[in-house]
Amino acid sequence: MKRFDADAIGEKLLRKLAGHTSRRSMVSRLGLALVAAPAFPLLPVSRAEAAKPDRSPEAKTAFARNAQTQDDTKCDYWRYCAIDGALCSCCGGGIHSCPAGAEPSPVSWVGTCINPDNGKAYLIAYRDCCGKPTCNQCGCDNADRETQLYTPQLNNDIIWCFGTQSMQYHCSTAVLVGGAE
Amino acid sequence: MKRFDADAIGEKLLRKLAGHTSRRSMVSRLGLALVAAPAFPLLPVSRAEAAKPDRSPEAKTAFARNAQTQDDTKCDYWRYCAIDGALCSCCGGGIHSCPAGAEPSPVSWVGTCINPDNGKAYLIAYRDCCGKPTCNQCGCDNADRETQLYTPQLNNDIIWCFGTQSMQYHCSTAVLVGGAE
Amino acid sequence: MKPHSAYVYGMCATIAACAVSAGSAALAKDPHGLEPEESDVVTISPPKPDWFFVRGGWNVDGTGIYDGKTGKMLGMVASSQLSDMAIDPAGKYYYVSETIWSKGNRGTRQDMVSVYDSSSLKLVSEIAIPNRILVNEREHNFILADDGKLGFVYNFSPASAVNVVDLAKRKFVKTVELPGCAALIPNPGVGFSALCSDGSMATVAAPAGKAQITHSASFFPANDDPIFENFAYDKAKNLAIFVSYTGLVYTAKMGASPVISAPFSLQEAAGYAPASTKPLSVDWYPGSRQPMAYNATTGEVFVLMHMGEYWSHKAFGDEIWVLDVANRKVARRFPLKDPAAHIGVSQGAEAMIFINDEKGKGTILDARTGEEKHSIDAAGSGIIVAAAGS
Amino acid sequence: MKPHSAYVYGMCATIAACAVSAGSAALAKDPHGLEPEESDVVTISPPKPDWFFVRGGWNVDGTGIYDGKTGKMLGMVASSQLSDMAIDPAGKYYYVSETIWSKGNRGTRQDMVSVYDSSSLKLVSEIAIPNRILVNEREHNFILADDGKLGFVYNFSPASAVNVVDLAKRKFVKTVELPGCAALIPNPGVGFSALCSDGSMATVAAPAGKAQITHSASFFPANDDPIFENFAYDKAKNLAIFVSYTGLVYTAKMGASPVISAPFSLQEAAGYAPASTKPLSVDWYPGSRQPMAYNATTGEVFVLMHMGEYWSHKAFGDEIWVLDVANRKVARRFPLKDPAAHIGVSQGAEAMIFINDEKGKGTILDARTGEEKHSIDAAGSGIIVAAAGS
Repeated sequence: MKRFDADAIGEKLLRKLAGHTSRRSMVSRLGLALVAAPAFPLLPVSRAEAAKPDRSPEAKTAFARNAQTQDDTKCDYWRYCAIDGALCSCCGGGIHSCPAGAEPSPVSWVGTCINPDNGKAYLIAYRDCCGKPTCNQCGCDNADRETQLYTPQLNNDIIWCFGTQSMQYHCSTAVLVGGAE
Repeated sequence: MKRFDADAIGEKLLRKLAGHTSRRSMVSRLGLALVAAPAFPLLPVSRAEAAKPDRSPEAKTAFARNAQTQDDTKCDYWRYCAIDGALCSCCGGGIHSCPAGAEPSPVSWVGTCINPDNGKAYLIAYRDCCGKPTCNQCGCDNADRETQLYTPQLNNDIIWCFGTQSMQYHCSTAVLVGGAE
Repeated sequence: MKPHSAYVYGMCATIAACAVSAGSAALAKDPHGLEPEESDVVTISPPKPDWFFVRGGWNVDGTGIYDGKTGKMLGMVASSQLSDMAIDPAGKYYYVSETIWSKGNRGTRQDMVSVYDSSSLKLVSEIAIPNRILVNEREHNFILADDGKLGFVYNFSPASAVNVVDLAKRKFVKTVELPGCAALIPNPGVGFSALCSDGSMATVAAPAGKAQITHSASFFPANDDPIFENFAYDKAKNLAIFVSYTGLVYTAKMGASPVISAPFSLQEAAGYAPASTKPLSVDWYPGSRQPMAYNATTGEVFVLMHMGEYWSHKAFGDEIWVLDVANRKVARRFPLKDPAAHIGVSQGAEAMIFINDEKGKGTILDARTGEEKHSIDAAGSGIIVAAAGS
Repeated sequence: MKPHSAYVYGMCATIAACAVSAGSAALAKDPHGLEPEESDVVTISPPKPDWFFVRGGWNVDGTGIYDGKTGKMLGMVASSQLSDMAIDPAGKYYYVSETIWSKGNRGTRQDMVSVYDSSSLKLVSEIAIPNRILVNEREHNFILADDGKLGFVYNFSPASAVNVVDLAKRKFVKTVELPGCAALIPNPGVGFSALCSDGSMATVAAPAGKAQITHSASFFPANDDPIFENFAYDKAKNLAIFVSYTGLVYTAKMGASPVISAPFSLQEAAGYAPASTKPLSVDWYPGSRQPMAYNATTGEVFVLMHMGEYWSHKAFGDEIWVLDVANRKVARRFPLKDPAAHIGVSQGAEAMIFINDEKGKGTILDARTGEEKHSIDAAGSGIIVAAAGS
């Protein structure tokens, strides 16, 4: 069985993670800030290989075993393996679309979720949509590989609204960034 | 049976209603503003005597029949016949005391409540305590003789925080102003 | 069929909400691809007759926009605590009258009408105004003139007045003092009207100009049997419809001198004796925080009713009574599963009722049959406004 | 006895809360007179070891102060959404680290430490700071130096840093960059420490001065079995106590070079096999939003535990496990009626546990027996902080 190799997710994904919004100048500024802080871990890179548990895509978490691919307005939709908040799909937006009047954050936390249709792992950027009051629909709190603030890009509690006009949290999207293997 | 004579409550009560807080300059300013607007009804003065129903203190409302005089942290305490909000008595304050850090509004809405111990009606000033987030304890919404915004001093939905440093609603007191007969 | 389908079907046994998605579970294809995606932002259409606008509630900002047919949320108008919303009759803007302090609960007070584009839902402008009233749960503290060019915002300092706002020019015009009156009523071609504590109706003609105030004769006992501020207005008939605490129904043909009808009893219209203001008398009464909604197509008023004694006008509704105003008959009564705090009725061809409770649970009923169509968790626990008819 | 007394006793049959007041129902006298009264404002005492501070929650501002012995609310510290609170070790001030926009959800961002007098609960001062992190439900984003003169506020822009605030002089000192670290740990006489994404502990010496950063060796697998940020700190022993997702317990003797123990398993301390990170393995795990509290007198850690598979670390607790840290034994287990989201333990002679749930229901338990002492509606659904011991 192929083990999930977090280290194989390279720096090349930085720009993808940073998103493709119209706020490119903001994105590049943030990108520089992140790159300029070398000890800030950009991606889920394990530094404790010895203690690393079996986390191959095949040895699925409880979420992954039960995930579905049909309905992105339910918490068990496969991409939502580490989402926390209101699903934008239930708020007038979509899986990668902010509801009207909200603005996607160019930076985000990430998850590595397994698509049950093909068994492959994908990197998901959970971009918060910002600038409107909380959409209280479809609250989910999944936590596969979700960690603490000292690894912020893997923490789903932070208000990920940077580079947006307002930092008010509205809802969260789950944007497919690429394959994680 | 003596009928409750709302008209007997005269303008002399204005100053009492306006409260005895330390913010006296504000009080007199507000008092002037109220007096300067003659059509603004200062007190529950009925202008429709013909249609006036029997509302003597003796013909008690459901609230008055069930009111108690022992526990001012319960919604059925007699003075709360027209209160709406959190009881300051449950928030660290008291029946006429704001919790620490809050400030009593010098103006308020009023109720006419019957003390079951002596059967007499009293004028109660429901002074809001202002300047702190809502105290969520002991929420009550009693409505004896409570009316609509066009008679604001008898409406208990308004945020009665005028002349206070902050207009944020914290809780409500029930200050005894005097007899209502 | 992929293995997960079994899971989806298996889930249906335990999760009620699954019934909705079971139909699509047969699809084996993910609605989305597996190629990298870009983030974007949607726009929405101007308000439609099937739409409801539901306020979050006391502590919850925002006004959710729901499609009454599907029960789905379409978007949200940003609205702060104690704000009021009005909808541009042309459908181009949502107007939010709000009060914001520069430091949350302290600092500088800033009252304004915030203008949102109805398609992008983005903030377009802020129009500074003075001293709007701070109160939760009202529809008639912010109304618009018929042509949408003027807005009227109730002002309480604590003396009563009305702020006149030029929405076309996006500027504050003036404050009209209106002692002892509140609850603003549209009055096309004249200005606006309001209910007063002496039992009269005040009419303000040319509010942006001379602002001449006239009063009707006193027609209701304002202290003893007040009229709910949550009244209805029929634009086509230029008619305002009021209900009092005891269930007396008044209508007013609006104009420079509004013509107010003699009232009739809602309870009599349902076959009961009229309700009483007397203690120790149990009746059905109208009540709750937003007791009444109106469908202009059918001329029906939908009233939240409860059993109790007088002065129980804030009690939540256990039934909806549907009053045919013209014929003075309660045509239908819908018992409710849970007591309702607010009610709205859509203006589309197949009218829907939206009710909610204090916990924010929203329920959509067929306005003709009372049949439950949708149940929405956390829909909002504040007032419900229906979009205008087409 | 007056007639109403019968009513009060009659009520007791149906209203459970009446049991509390039944003792006083024999008093026929109103506790208040019938003479005109004046409005006033109370003050409260400095924080006491029996007190709990309970945040309102996501949408609910304010931090309620509760007496653990009586279950009564004593007052409230004003605190805005996403704010953090720290208590002056001298008991004179409450400090609230908060972020407020000049127009609610828009306008100018204003980050500050707001200073409240602990007796009057009035705002004394605001100390402007930059870029604090915006996140709900954390205890270790704002800590104070042992002497209360410096405050450390976690800063996230989104690069990691710490704002150093001089609380004595009430001014912002500097921002110390601290890449890849968070969760601030007191380190008296040195400065502060923090946990890092490389599994090390960073220590910042002389944070208001040279701010020298050193790192321990990596001692925990930060991605695979992270340590909860909600750790404990024993002031007398100068010892930090950590629990990881799988239930490994680490201790760190703080100092210029913290000495970190080899971990032991919380589950083993209860007689189970150690919990696993492997899928398809069901164990008891620590979890919830605030999984852990500590009583310094007894040296016991109180952990919210649930059964599940790994990566369920946000699940609410079904039991409280009481771990005797020195003896590495789970001394007691308290099954809970309802799953708990947060836990605090008071530091008074008879320690109390405060737990709450998402709906804000607060429950106070005897920390020795687990017996339920008080239930408080709408106590707050956010994190729980106990006052320091005397």
